[in-house]
Order: sequence, then C-alpha cells, then structure tokens
Amino acid sequence: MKTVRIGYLTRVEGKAELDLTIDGEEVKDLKLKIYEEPRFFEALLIGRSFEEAVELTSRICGICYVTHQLSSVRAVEKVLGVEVNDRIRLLRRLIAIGGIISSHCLHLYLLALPDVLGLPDVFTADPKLLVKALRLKAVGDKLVELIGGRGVHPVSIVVGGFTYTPPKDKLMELAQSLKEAKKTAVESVPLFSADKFPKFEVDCERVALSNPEEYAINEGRVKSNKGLDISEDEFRAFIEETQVPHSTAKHSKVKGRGSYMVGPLSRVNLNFSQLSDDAREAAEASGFKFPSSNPFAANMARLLEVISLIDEALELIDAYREGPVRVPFQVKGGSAGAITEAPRGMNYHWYSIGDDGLIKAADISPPTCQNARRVEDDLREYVPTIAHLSEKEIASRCAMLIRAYDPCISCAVHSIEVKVKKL
Amino acid sequence: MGGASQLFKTDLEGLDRLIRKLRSGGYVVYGPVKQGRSWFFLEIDSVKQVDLNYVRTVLPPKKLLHPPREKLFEFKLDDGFEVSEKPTPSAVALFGVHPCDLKAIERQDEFFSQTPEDPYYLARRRNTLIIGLTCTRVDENCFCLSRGTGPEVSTGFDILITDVGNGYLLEPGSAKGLELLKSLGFQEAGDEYLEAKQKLIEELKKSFTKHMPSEGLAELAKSLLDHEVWKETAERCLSCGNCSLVCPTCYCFDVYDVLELNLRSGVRVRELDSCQLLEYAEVALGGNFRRNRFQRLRHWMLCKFGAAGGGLYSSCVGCGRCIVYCPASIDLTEVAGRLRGGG
Amino acid sequence: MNPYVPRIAVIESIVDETPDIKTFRLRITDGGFSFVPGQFVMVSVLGVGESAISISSHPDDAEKFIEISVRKVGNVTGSLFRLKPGDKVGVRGPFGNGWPVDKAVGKDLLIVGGGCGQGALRPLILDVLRHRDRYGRVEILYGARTPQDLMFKYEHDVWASVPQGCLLLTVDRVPPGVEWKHNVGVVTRLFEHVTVDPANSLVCICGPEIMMHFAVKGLLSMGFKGDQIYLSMERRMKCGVGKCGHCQIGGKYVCKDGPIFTYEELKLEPDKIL
Amino acid sequence: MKLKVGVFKFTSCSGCQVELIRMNEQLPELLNLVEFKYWAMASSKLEDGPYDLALVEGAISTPECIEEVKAIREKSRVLVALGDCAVTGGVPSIRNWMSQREAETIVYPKPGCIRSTRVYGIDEYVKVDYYLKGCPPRLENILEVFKAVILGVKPRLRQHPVCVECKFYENECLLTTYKQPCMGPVTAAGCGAICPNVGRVCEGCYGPMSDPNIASMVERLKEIGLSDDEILRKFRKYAGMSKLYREVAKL
Ligand SMILES: Cc1cc2nc3c(=O)[nH]c(=O)nc-3n(C[C@H](O)[C@H](O)[C@H](O)COP(=O)(O)OP(=O)(O)OC[C@H]3O[C@@H](n4cnc5c(N)ncnc54)[C@H](O)[C@@H]3O)c2cc1C
Ligand code: SF4
Ligand code: SF4
Ligand code: SF4
Repeated sequence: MKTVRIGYLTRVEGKAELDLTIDGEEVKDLKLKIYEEPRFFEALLIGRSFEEAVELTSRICGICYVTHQLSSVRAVEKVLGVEVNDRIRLLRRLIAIGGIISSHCLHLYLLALPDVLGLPDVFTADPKLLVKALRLKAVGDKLVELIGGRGVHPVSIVVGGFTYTPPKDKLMELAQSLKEAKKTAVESVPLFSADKFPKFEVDCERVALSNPEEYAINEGRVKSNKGLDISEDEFRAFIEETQVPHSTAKHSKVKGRGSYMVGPLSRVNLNFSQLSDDAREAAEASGFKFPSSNPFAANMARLLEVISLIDEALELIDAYREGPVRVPFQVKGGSAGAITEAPRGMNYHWYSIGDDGLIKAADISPPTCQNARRVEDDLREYVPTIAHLSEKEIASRCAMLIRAYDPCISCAVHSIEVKVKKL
Repeated sequence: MGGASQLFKTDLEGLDRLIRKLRSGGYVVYGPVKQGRSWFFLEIDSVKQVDLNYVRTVLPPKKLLHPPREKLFEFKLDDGFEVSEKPTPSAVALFGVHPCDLKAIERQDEFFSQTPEDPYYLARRRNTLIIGLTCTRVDENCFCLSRGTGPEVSTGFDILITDVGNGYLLEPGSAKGLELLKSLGFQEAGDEYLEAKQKLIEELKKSFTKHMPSEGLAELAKSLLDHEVWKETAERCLSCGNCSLVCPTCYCFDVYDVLELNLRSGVRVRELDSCQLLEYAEVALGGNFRRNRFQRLRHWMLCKFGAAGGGLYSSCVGCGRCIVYCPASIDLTEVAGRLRGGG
Repeated sequence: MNPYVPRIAVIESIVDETPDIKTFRLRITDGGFSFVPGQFVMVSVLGVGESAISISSHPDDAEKFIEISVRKVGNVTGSLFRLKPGDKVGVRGPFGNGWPVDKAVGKDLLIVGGGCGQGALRPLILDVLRHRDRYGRVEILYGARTPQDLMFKYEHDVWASVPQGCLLLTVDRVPPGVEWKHNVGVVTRLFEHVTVDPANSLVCICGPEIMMHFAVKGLLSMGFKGDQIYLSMERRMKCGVGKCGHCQIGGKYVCKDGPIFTYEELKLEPDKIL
Repeated sequence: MKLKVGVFKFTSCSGCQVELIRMNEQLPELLNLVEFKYWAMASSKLEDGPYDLALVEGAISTPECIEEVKAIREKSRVLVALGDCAVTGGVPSIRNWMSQREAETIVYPKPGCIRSTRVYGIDEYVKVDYYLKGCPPRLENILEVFKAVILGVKPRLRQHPVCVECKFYENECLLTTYKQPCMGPVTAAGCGAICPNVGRVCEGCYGPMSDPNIASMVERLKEIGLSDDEILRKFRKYAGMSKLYREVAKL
C-alpha cells in the first residue's frame, strides 16, 4: 500500500493538493483537493449593476481575466439585446488572442518547462532561453494592454464595446514584435515534443467551442468528439454540476455521460484544420498526432495555438481600421448565458438581470471546474501505469499530469473544503 | 524693435502658409485642437486642425515649457553622474495662444530667469516661438479683464493674430516675428483692421461676467487668514490638485530619483506638484506644516492672489481653468469676493 | 551652471555624535567652495534622493573640507548613515542667507540650540572662537533630550572657556546611572541665567519648531525685539534654489529668503507657527 | 547577498502575482538581486523562512488564514500587502455586506461544510510594512518595493489622487466635463490614471488616497445624479473595508 500526497501543488495558479492511496496497481483513494478559500462570486454579483459584471468577474481569475470579461460582456449584451459591430468583434478577438498567448506562455515556459528540464523552477534555467521565451509572453501582455488599457484586469471592455479606440499605429508597432515572437514559438516545438512526455492515452469526451467561420474563441457551438453539438444557451441543459464532499470546485459532467475535458487539447483536436499552416506544420514536427488522446499533448496544443494565433493576430491588425467602438443600448431585464474559450477551456457565464439593470442571479462555470472531475478520472487511469515507481516519482508524474490541464484554481469560483496545510 | 507699428493682414490660407513655413523651418508647431468636448495644444501641420474659435485648453502651453515630468539628469553609481539631458530641445512654435496664457508665460519666464536660472525651462523657452491669438469669445469662467491680462495684450508674443471678421490682423511682437511676417509676403493692413480689432475687444470686454480685480487683494487676503470662507470652502475641496495642475502659472515641482533594476544607474526626475496635496509640505517623521485641508486651500489661493510664496510670478491670470476643472465647483473669484465683503 | 546637478564630494571621515546623529567631513572633489555660517547644502545619495543639511563646520576650512551633521530620520539621512569614508555623495550649494555675522559685530550674542539644530549653530560658535574680538558677550544655551543626545561633546570645553561668555547645557531627562552636572528641563528654562543686554544683542536660534516657539515667547517677554531674534527654519525642500515651491512659509522661500529669518519677518506669515 | 523573498497567496485571484510575472524579460535581472525562497505559483522548491521580504497576496477569510499569515509575519523582516485583497480585503470583501449564510447558499447547494469569516485585509491581523494598493498594483510599483527593500529605504508609492496623474496625461476630465462618476479625486494614484487614459472613469481600484474628502465626494456623486445605493456600491467595491471608507460603506 502506497500513500502519495502532494501537499500544495506548486506551479499551478492557486491552491490545491492531491491525496492518493494505491494498493498494488489499484487506486484505493484519489482526491484532488482544492483548498482555495471560497470567494462567492456568484453571490457578490447580486444587486450589482449589469455594467459591473464585467469588472467584477474579471477578478475571478488573475490569469484568464480577458475571457471572464468577454463571457461576461457577451452574456450581458445578450440580455440587453446589444448588437456589437464588426470592429468591436475584431478587437475582442484580438484581445482574447493576447490573453491566450500570455497565459499559454506563462504556463509553457514558467510552469511546465521545469518538468521537461527536470528543474524545480525556471529561475535556474538558461537566462537566454528565459529572456527569449518571456519576450514572447510579453507580446501577449502588450496586446492585452494596448487594447484593454491594462495588462491584468483590463479596463476598456464595457457593455456595448470599448471605452476607447486603440490606435492602429501602436498595433502596427506591435506587429513587429509579434513576428519576432512567432519565431521563438516555432523554435520551442522541440521543447514540448512527444518524446518529452509519457506515452499515455486515455479515451474521454473532449469539449470545445467550434465555429465554421474561424478558430473558435469568443463565439461558437459547443461540440465534442462524442457527438455533443449544442448552442451555448443549452449549456445547462447538457452539463450538470455537483458538489463533491472532498473539496474542489463543483464537479461537472455531461448529463448522462461523465466527466469531460475542456481546453487547448479539446480545441486543437476538434478544430485542427482551422489552425494556420505554420501551426499545422509544427504539429507534424512535434511527434504528437492530432487529434490526440494523450493529455500531455495539451502542452503542444498550447504551443500550436500560440503559433496559429500570432498568425491570426497579424491578419487582424492588418484588417483593423480605427473607428467607433461603442454602440448605444437600452437597459432591459432578462437572462442569458455566453461561452468563450479561456486559455484553459470553455468559460460559461449566465446572468439574470432585472429591469432596473441590477443582477438578480448569476451562474459561472470556469474551465477548471469543468475539468476537475476529468483530472481525477485521468489520474485514476494513469496511476496504475506508474504504480511501480517510487512514491516520489509517482507524485511528480501526477503533478505533471495535473499541470498539463493548467488548472487555474483561483478560477474555481466555488470551492468548498478549506483544508489548511501548515507552512 | 523697429516697425512694431507695421501691421499685416492675411486670410486662412495665409495662416496655413505660416504654419507650413514654421514647420519647414524646423519648428514643431502646436495649436489648439478640439477632441471630444475639450481643447488641447497638439502638434499640427495645418490650420485646418486648429479651432481658432476655442475657449481654453485643458492644460495651458505650460506643458511644453515646464512639462509635467522631465528628467533632470542621469547618473551611474560607479562614476558619479552625467547631465545627459543637455538642454537642447527642438524648436517649438506655439500657435494660437490666448492673452491670459501669454501673460502666464511671461510670468513663468520671469520666475525661471531669477538667479539661479532654470536651464531646462529657459533652454526650451529660448527655442520657442509664440503666436498669440486674440480671443473671439469669452465664457462665464473667463476673468482676464479684471486681472489686467486680457483680452488685449501688447507683449508676450512674436506674432499676434486677431480674427477681424473678413480676415486676420497680424501684429509682430518681436524682430523674429516681424521678419517671419515679411518673409511670408503678407500685405500690410490698413487702419480699418486695427479699428475692427478695437471693436472686437470692446465687444469682448462687455461680455465678461466674472471679475477678480487685483487691487489690494493680496494684502486683504493676508489680513484675513481667519476668515470663515477658508474653512467653509475647504469642506468642499477634494484636495485633488486639479486646480493647480491646470493653472498656467503654478510651477511647483517634486524631485525624486528612479533607479534601474540593476541598482547601478538611474535618473533624477522632476514632476509637477501641487500645494493642495497633503504630501507637499510633509517632512520627515510624519511632520506636516499644512496638514489641514483649509491651510492648503488657503495657501494655494493666497499664491494665486499674489500673497504667498509665488507672489507676483504665480498670481492668477484669469484663464478660468481652475474653476472649470474643479470637481467641487470651487471658484476663487467667489472666495475673493467674500474676502472683499461680498456675499 | 546647472543648479540642479550636484558636485561630487568624498566622505573623508565620520564622527558619531549621538546615537542618531553623525558628522560627515566632506571634500568637494572639483575644488573651490565657500559659504557663510548658517548656510546649507543639498546632499544627494544618488538613487535615494536629496536632503537639505546645514553646514556645521567653519567657512575658513571650506577650501579643505566642509562638515555636515545629520540626524537619521528617513530615506536620505538613513542611507547616508550606511556610507563609509571614501564613499561619494552629491552636494549642491551652498544655499540660503546665513546668520547675521556682520550685523552682530560689536554686539552681544545669545545662541540657543535644540537637538540637531546645534549643527547649524556650530559655524557661528566656531566663528566666535576664531574671531573673538568681533563680538561682545557670547552666551550659548544648548538643550537635548538626554546627555547622550548632545552633539559636539568633544568641543564643549572649548566653547565653555570662551572669554566673556558661557555655555549652559540642559537635557529633558537623565537616564538612571548617567552622571550629569548640568541643568535638567527645557532650554527656555536657561533664560533666567542669561546676562546679555537685550538692548544691544542678537539672538540666534535653531531647533525644533516647538522649541523655537517657546524661545521666542520667552525672549520677547525678556525685552528682546522681534528684529533681534534670528531663527533658522526648516521646511520640506526639493530644489534649494527657489523654484520648487515646497519650502514656502506664506510669502517667503526658506531656501532663498532664509533659512534664517527674524521673528519680525515671520510673525505675520500664514501657517504661523511661532 | 540576495534578498530572500517569499510570495504567499490567500483569498485572491492570483492577478497580483501575474502582474509581477509581467516583468517578463526583466526577470533574469531581478533574479540577480533576489532569491525566491517560496513562491508556489512559480516554483516547486518551497523553502521555509526567514524571509527578508514577504509579498502577501489575498484577503484573510478563514480562521486558518489568520494563523498562516501570523506565521508568515514572524518569519519575515519586511512584510508587504500585495494588492487590494491583502490591503483591505478587496473585491472578495464585497460579501461582507451580505449575510454569510446567504452568500454560501447562493453558491453551494449544501453549505454546511463551508467555514469562512468576514473578509479583511491582512493588517487586521498582522503588522504590514508597505501597502501595494491596486487591483492589481502596477508592476512598476511592485518593483519599486523590491528596490527599496534592497536599499533599505521606504518605497516611493504615490498617495495623492489619480487626478494628478490624469492631468499629467492631459485627459479630458470625465467628472467635470462629462459628469461621469469618476472616483479619481479620492483614489490613490500609482496606476498611471490608466482608466481615464482610455476614457473610462476611475473605479477606485487603488483604494483611498492619503486624505480623501469622502463627504464632499459623496455630494459630487449625488450632484451628477447617482442614487445612494449606487454611491454605496462605489465605495464598497475595491476598498470598502479600508478604515477611511468603512464609515461611508456603512459597516
Ligand atoms: C535649511 C535646512 C537645514 C537642515 N539642516 C539639517 C541638518 O543640519 N541636519 C539634519 O539632520 N537635518 C537637517 N535638515 C532636515 C533634513 O533636511 C531632513 O531631515 C531630511 O531631508 C530628511 O530626509 P530623509 O530622506 O532622510 O527623510 P524622509 O522622511 O525619507 O524624506 C523624504 C524626502 O522628503 C523631504 N523632507 C523630509 N523631511 C524634510 C525636512 N525636515 N526638511 C526638508 N525636506 C524634508 C526631503 O526631500 C527628503 O528627501 C535641514 C532642513 C532644512 C530645510
Ligand atoms: S480643483 Fe477644487 S477640489 Fe481640487 S484641490 Fe483644487 S480647489 Fe480643491
Ligand atoms: S477624469 Fe477623473 S481622475 Fe481624471 S481629473 Fe477628472 S476626476 Fe480626476
Ligand atoms: S484609474 Fe482607478 S480603477 Fe483604473 S486602475 Fe487606476 S485606480 Fe484603478
């Protein structure tokens, strides 16, 4: 009988730990505990104005603030019946791309790379590599800052559009750095290639937005490899959430089926053909075959997205023309939900708003909550394959698998167990 | 100067030529441009961008002569320091400066010329050409008339433009201005232009509704330090500093060092400050000589009345900015009025 | 000359005066320096900032060195305390007007110092010692918190032995076990021992504002006139050359019009403290 | 000797740590000066104190957090509240104005096992040396603290209002010119007036300035037509629990 505990999972955003008991190859007990203190976001939105939803839900997560803002703003606009113009849509896509590049690079180079290099962190890694990689991350940050007015928790995204028109010439300047950055991204393919990760395949439902027009980020239908094909309005009819006693974010599953995976791997698997040519070429070189059923391929999926989205950002910047970026609207009550793709997967926001413009109820399902159950299921299948290893090694492999989901535990708006690990 | 009495006239196209000429002569030209609901001195390349009928900009032209933030020098900790910002700024032409702002610049000129001279200000000033513009209208917050700083001015510009209805009167105010006007081949203006200008000024003078005469104000204010108006007004004051930051005659600044992350090199910076801010008079160990809001408000107004440290150099020119941009609608002319025994 | 750019000075030696005051002897590296007693310099620790500090040495030595006596209270002063002989600081100045040494010729002098204000008075005291015949009777009153907070202890004997003069010391309190032969109480309590002639003397005071406040009150009641009382004022200061505005006391600039003012000049200013 | 630094997280979104990571290519330079002994988000190496500098992100909202933050204080020479949550409780503190049970049942079907207290900034429980205000604080401000602690001086963190920086950028004033409810006049600067820079009112995310005239600000907001409830919400957003705002936020 082996007991493996990963107390305080490091190099993830937020606080979590893993308790695992194995008997031979059999997993006796497995609990991914999230001990992030609860913040009750859905409650504290109540009585706030619809305009504050964007601003406050941004604070759910210090990494995927952009998508929280975008899901939120779209949900509210659906309630109010606001139709935004193409320029606004373009800028929203561009800022979402910035957010994804920034988050993916944070994950790849600061959180995941140490696993590949066998280091506790990246601080002792080659500074040259680090500077290059972080310059790549910086272009994502700058894109968000330029459009959003601030890097973390942008301020210009409001119901009806943006508070200001980002200057085209500034974006053009950034285009230069984007081109540099793309080189770094392409060069990084060998760092995260298939030979660097365990060969572990697992069959599961992988869900993502999909959109025939474009690589889906801000809008699309919810689809999966198991035949799910619904509109975002049907999300709650097909996805259910349950509270589990041992902790975590509430667990999600597809009704009548089971746990599912959201995130870059689901997206790349589903929408591979919409990636840019260079991204698909990089996929070839990576040694992974997409669609892939190896959860560790998620890192490569991130890198492919970075490459593809830089290509797309360049096109969007080129197409961008300065002009009005705010449309007028009238306040009215109702309820609606919207999904955008966070770096870590689908992010669902739903609000009920009164005629006075105040929020009456909110339902938010960030990707980490949706993935929580799937992570446990993956581990249950993965652990037997490594059960022969030492406890320390098992722990580090498990941590690596969890990390591959890039769980953003702060995002777990609703978490329960408050179990404290003493320092 | 010779020929200051020489007057010229032109049309809009001529003004445009003037701007183009300045630009080709190496000047960066700034003029009042409307954006949103406000005006700003922005870089221009044509008179078409300019609103010749503007009232007042958010920041006065001060921003180009005594910028909100500027580097004093760079230093390296191993081997002392070097004045890296050799005061050699690019030549600037301010196009369309109103009389109140012209007078404010004159005061700042005097102030920064006092020994020891301020090399940063003066280097910029010497490289600045000023083209004044007589106002075409007066709003409810203008009171230059009672301050003796407008709407008529005879100094403080290289050229003064006045819109006389069917054309523009151009008056040289310096040899440089005269030369420029001659070189552009503008025709001489007849007396009817001067008469038209005089008529405009008379009309303007009649439309002032706000007044704050200077006579005896400084002395009076200084003798009424305990007047209830200070504390009453301070109850509304937000200590936001807007009034002094937009004031064309306020010059106070803070100085601080910024080190690079290598901790080996850095810059010393100066930055506009305001006596309305709590930190302004703060000293070590938490001491503060003007801790109370009313003391700060009073100090600022005394300065604008000509009674505090800035005295003559920073007293009010009646541009009205502090009134327009005070979120608490505090109006120094009202305070002056109360000190004089009114309302 | 750019008045905002400091000259480089090398710290030659450091004397611990009290637990929180040190005297630094500085050599200006690029030569000439001259000042009058009561003037101050702006001392830079580059990267941290600049502080106004009175010169505490005598002008006759200025070609060789100047001294400053600094109390550790914050960023710049705290950083100065961490420096060693050989380290460099920036110096601008001298600034300000100085003590009325010319007006004092032939007159009695009453010198009143409190706390670290004694630093600004020392050049004046040294001047009396070096040019004794210029002045009439000279009485020095000096108060500090405790005996160990007195600066320039190594010179007190010389100050006390000045002909036709006296040095009176006082402290607020004497910690147990410390030997103390002098007075206890605020510095104004020493006024009863003052023998200079109010009709023909000048008073020079430097110390905490509250001490100066009571000193002025006492002196006025003793018959001194407002224009005989000179006070060295302290205000926040950023430029030292009358531009930054911070040091204003009503209509006056401490850095240019001061730091030394007569009580007469100050008494009608707003923010009056005295 | 490199500065030994610990980065800790309580109830928060991690955004302040992410802001720190936005230093990007400057990271190697910072690593020349400091050693991160404890930073769970970035390193698997979690070393115990003592720390020269502890950056504490997040509000205190459970009994366990209280114990933890006290332990961190004991091990740290300089302790810095990193961001609004740590400074005053920040956005999570909004729930203080709802009944506890209410908040819990809205989010959880079975709230029985949730234990959380009223949300406070960390200085409710430990002494804080410096406050990095903001949601999040600007990277420049965070680095200023690193530099200052290394030099052994107080960091230069602006305490005057946002209006000062707003004027440096010559923005149109949203409050006076557009009658929009800008919190700039009572909010501490340091952000660079980024909201007015992009045409949005300051929402007050840096919390109160050094000497806010709250009563007057409330009047100004009323003048431009805000209801009492709207005003209350403004003061109860990023810094409702700050000592300066508690009165107007009615707690
Ligand atoms: C004319 C004059 C003479 C002085 N002479 C001496 C002296 O001989 N010895 C001595 O120890 N001190 C003297 N002081 C006081 C000294 O300037 C302050 O104690 C010092 O500036 C504090 O700086 P700091 O950075 O250590 O403190 P902090 O509190 O960290 O101050 C930060 C900044 O605020 C400003 N500041 C704070 N306090 C003061 C103050 N009291 N006066 C002016 N600016 C201040 C400075 O610009 C300083 O750099 C004098 C002040 C003046 C105006
Ligand atoms: S602008 Fe108005 S509120 Fe602000 S400091 Fe000036 S007088 Fe006070
Ligand atoms: S927009 Fe806001 S921050 Fe800017 S000056 Fe106006 S009130 Fe102040
Ligand atoms: S302007 Fe206000 S809300 Fe915006 S970042 Fe600055 S302090 Fe925060």
